[in-house]
Amino acid sequence: MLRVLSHLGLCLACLIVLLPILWVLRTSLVPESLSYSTSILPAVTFENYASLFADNRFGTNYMNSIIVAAGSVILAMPLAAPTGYAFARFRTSGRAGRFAVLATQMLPPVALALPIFMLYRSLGLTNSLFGLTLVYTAINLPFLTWILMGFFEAVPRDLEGAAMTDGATAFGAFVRVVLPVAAPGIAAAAVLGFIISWNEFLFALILGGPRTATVPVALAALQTSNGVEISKVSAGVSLAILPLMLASRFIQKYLVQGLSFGSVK
Amino acid sequence: MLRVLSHLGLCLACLIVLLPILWVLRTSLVPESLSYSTSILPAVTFENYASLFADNRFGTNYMNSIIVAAGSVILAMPLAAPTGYAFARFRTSGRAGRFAVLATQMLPPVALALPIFMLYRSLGLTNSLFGLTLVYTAINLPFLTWILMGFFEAVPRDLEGAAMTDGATAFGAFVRVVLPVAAPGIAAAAVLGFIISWNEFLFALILGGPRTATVPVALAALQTSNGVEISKVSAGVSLAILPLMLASRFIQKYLVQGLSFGSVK
Amino acid sequence: MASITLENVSKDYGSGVVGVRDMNLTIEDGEFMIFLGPSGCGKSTTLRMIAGLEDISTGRLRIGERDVTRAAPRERNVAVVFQSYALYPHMSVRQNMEFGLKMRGMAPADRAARIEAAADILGLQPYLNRRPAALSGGQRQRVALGRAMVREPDVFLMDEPLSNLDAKLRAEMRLELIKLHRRLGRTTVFVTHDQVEAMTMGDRICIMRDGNLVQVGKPLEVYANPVDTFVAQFLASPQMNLVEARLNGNAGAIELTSDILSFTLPRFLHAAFAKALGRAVIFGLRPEDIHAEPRPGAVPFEASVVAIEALGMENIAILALDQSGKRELSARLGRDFSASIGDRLTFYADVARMHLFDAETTRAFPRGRME
Amino acid sequence: MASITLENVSKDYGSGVVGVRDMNLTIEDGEFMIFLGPSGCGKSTTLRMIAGLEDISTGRLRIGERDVTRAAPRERNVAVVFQSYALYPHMSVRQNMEFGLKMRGMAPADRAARIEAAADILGLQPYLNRRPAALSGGQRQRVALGRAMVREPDVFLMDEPLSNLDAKLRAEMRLELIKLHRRLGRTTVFVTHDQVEAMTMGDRICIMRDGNLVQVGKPLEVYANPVDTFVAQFLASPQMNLVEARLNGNAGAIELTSDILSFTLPRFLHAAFAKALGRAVIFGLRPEDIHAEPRPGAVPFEASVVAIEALGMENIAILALDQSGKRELSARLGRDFSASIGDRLTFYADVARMHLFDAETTRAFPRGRME
Repeated sequence: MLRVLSHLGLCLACLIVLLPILWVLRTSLVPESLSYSTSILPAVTFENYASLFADNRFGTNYMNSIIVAAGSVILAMPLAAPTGYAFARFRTSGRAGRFAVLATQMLPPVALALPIFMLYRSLGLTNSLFGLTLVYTAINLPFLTWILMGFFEAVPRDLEGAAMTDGATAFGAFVRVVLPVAAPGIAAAAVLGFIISWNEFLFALILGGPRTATVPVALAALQTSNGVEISKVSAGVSLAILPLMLASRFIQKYLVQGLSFGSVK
Repeated sequence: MLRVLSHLGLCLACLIVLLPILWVLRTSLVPESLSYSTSILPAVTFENYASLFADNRFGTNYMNSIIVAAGSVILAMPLAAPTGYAFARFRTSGRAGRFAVLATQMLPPVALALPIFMLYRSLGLTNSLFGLTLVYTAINLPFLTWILMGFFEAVPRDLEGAAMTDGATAFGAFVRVVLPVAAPGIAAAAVLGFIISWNEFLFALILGGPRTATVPVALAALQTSNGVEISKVSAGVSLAILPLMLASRFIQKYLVQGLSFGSVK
Repeated sequence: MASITLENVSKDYGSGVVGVRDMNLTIEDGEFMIFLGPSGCGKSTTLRMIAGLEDISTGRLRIGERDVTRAAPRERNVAVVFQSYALYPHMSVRQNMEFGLKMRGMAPADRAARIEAAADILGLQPYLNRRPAALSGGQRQRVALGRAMVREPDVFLMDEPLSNLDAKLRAEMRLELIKLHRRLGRTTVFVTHDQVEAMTMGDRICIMRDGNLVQVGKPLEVYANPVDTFVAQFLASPQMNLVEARLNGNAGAIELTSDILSFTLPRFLHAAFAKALGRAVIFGLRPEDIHAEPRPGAVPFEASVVAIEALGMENIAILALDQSGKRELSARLGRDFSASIGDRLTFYADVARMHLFDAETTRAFPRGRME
Repeated sequence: MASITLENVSKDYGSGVVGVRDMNLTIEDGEFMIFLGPSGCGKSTTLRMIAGLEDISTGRLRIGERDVTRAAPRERNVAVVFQSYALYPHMSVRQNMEFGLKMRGMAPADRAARIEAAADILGLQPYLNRRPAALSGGQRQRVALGRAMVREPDVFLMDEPLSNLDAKLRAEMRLELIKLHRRLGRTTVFVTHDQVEAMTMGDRICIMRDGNLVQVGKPLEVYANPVDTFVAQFLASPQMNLVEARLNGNAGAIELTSDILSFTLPRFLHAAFAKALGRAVIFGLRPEDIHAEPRPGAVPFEASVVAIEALGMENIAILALDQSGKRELSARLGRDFSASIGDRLTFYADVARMHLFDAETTRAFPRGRME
């Protein structure tokens, strides 16, 4: 009886947590005139989505976001993985101490905004997806390093020893044994980096132009000047969450492979 | 010989990484007229700092930042710790799967900006440090949960078993044994949360007013309208990094205690 | 008063994985009970179910008269000594021992008295203010024991507590634990996969395999009368030699025949093994029942020495019976035995001590008390 | 050709922590060398230095004629079998075995042939396409062994490879490893803390303690002539009994006196122990040299039975010599010995097999070959 009650309570709590996001989804599917109605689903239309792509060039924004978010992960990972690995293996000053090192790399982005803007203008990198990707790479690096460090620590050291006596160099052991074994962690870190870049607004606004605007910039634009276009905003937010959901499924794939370390009984 | 060369190379790399931040420090200590000079330290003055506090009310900004950053950690931690613990103990769907759950809580902040602004306005929470603290608490929660989960996973399960047979409830075992043992991890997570809140700009700008402006907002203000006051900005950035440095030392203190799990030989 | 009764206790992990299957066992008040078995046999799971650290899927568990099937660990008044020791790393040795007393609301003076007493017995006085990380493996083991002792629980549950110690310390602690049990007289459950611990420490042994209870009994009784070939082989090192054979004859003269050894059964075993007549059986003989010198009643046979494990205090010889070297027996011989590898010698099988198992079910034909 | 030579090899972890101190040892080509010692004695560190997985602080290491002190692990042509097995979890059994061959650039056909051969020997054929996670502990152990074998390295380095197996499997693998070594004839270093493995597997034992090499020799020689009380006690279970004593008399008649036992030394030991005359010594006697029945030359003494560890195949009796019960001896008695706890009986010490140590240095007075 207590069990049933507590499960009911937990379900209710889940609903409360999910309600805002469900309501956004609902609003994106309802004609604009009925946006503020209190009925759950008065009518269903895909017009908000269509208009978002037709009138607001949301397709370009979406593609831009995918390019910079994926690009920053692709650039950051080859740097973060060896760094995290080095941190995990040479345990100088302990876990928290290493975090302290990374923390100093996490400056207030707003303090970097202007210097980077000026630097980029002189280098001709403003209004460029590549330039934005580079900034996101720099932002991602300390976070990815930290996350990966945790996964690399979980890889038994003997595995490297085995690979090295089997004929691999230290780097070879890292690439051929440690990286594949830590694959689920790398996938998780990649998703985190993708989210950080996907969600970033400040640099996207400052360094971008109409051609290179990303999803957050587009969402902001929908909320300003001519009043809030709530239906389109809802459609945009729904689409913005989509890659996060897809990324989660991508991680699940690695889980299904059931890679446990399992080298000891 | 190779050893010496590689160490020289590493030192050079460190210098390159640290150069920007060292140059900011240098500029903050140089009279404004010499800011753009190329000499390393043409003169030393604390005037930039003094003027920052006198003319720009940077003291208020600083105090605001400390309140919201520390406050958000203090509010988020009691929620993140049990959540991270539950994730660590009931290993449903594996590490990456649990990350996927948290990832869905990491919506684009800009998508939340307007709803939260409207909600806050009707609740009278705009231009309030408490309101800003609440938003940062929500932003911090998924990150802190993820970080703490890793630390809780490293706590041997038998410790809880021992505490529970010794007479503690499941919650008692968590509070009296698991939490203290995971203390270094909690400190590291707290620093991360503090940094995230300390650096946040978008919500600080939207939800704040002159009275509640935080350091990032103040730094942005120094960079706009009337041209860039480079000396003051440098001083502000130097001060903005200060708490991160202090936090690192705070973590070190926990490390010195040398809390290793060491319950097996 | 603090007996432990398991009634049809099962642990089902779901999706077909069964940890413990339908276990029935009564551990008497004050008894020292050993759970023995290979890894994964369910012995630790059973101990954790008694402690309340693992849910019981079906069945009932009683400690004393109380049904504790669903009780929380803290309501059972048991103390667990973990294989990993599980000392609280952030507390001193004294605080480690004090924790359980504090949680039960004991007055500070009483707590101190109990800790002093336990520290005296275990020789922990010099270490009371140290953290576990500053102790050696053996000292940590003692702290774990002390933490359990001060609580004066109804039941001690020990999960391979000696397996992280080296051989010397392990032998010492084995004796100390036996003495401690005699002094305290508390019901104790001791999980191990070490047959020496099993034979020497317990009042009774409970042997498990694949989640099933296979045999319960006094150590020497189980040793003398294993219920099946698994117990016969598991409870000794080197293991019992097993040879496929066949029993022929009549009540007057029973003949055992196998590829390697054939002999007439001693008369006093006729009654016990008569029902195996004409069936495929497995003939079992322990390594210590093969001798290098003749003895009365022992059956001579020829074998080549394949290997000698010289332990200093004795020699274990591996003997090949046929040319292929496929059929091997091990023999536990005196320390004075010496031979070269390849020597073909005569050995003597003390068949009066033989065991007999059904070849199909691997169950023993009980031979009754060993002569 | 593939001998291993350590010259003054040390491992210094800095800040005063020394892992291995100034070690000198030559392991002959084809030899099976055991490193034995308690945990933390430096035996695994030494093995890892030979493998190249741990830097050598000072000293030189040669494998065959080649100085490999600073060589990378892959340049040493050694194979390591880890205690944790360290199988690559993302590769099948076949890929695990293939990895080392691939890294050395062997042609696919040759790789396949080697893997087939090793899998046949180790009985791994049915598992070649499985992942390590889908194997039992014993199977993983075989894969780890197979991965080392296919490489046909100059040297096998094994770091407690059997310690994760249960007693039955461990005994089986012990014999298999010995046979494998005979078949392959490769230099092998085997680290263990198990005295049975040490006594039975190796050509020689190297006993370490606190980073120092204490004694090297053939197992039975070390057993018969331990250089100090540490080796005397470490190499057997139950341990050698040690009693503080004093030697008095002259070359004609040497008398050993202690609180518990006093006797005249057998004549043939006079020469060996004469230099201990008048000094404080430690008298050592192994448990198997105390008997329950009289034998020629054995010295009778009275003792109370404190405990009996009945192992089935034998009985270990703990005997108290004085009233306090403080001075205890253990005696390894036949399986037919029976007595009640507390019985005061006469036992017989076979003093011809006694050992003698300097009380101050704990070093043995060498007694030469055991009679």
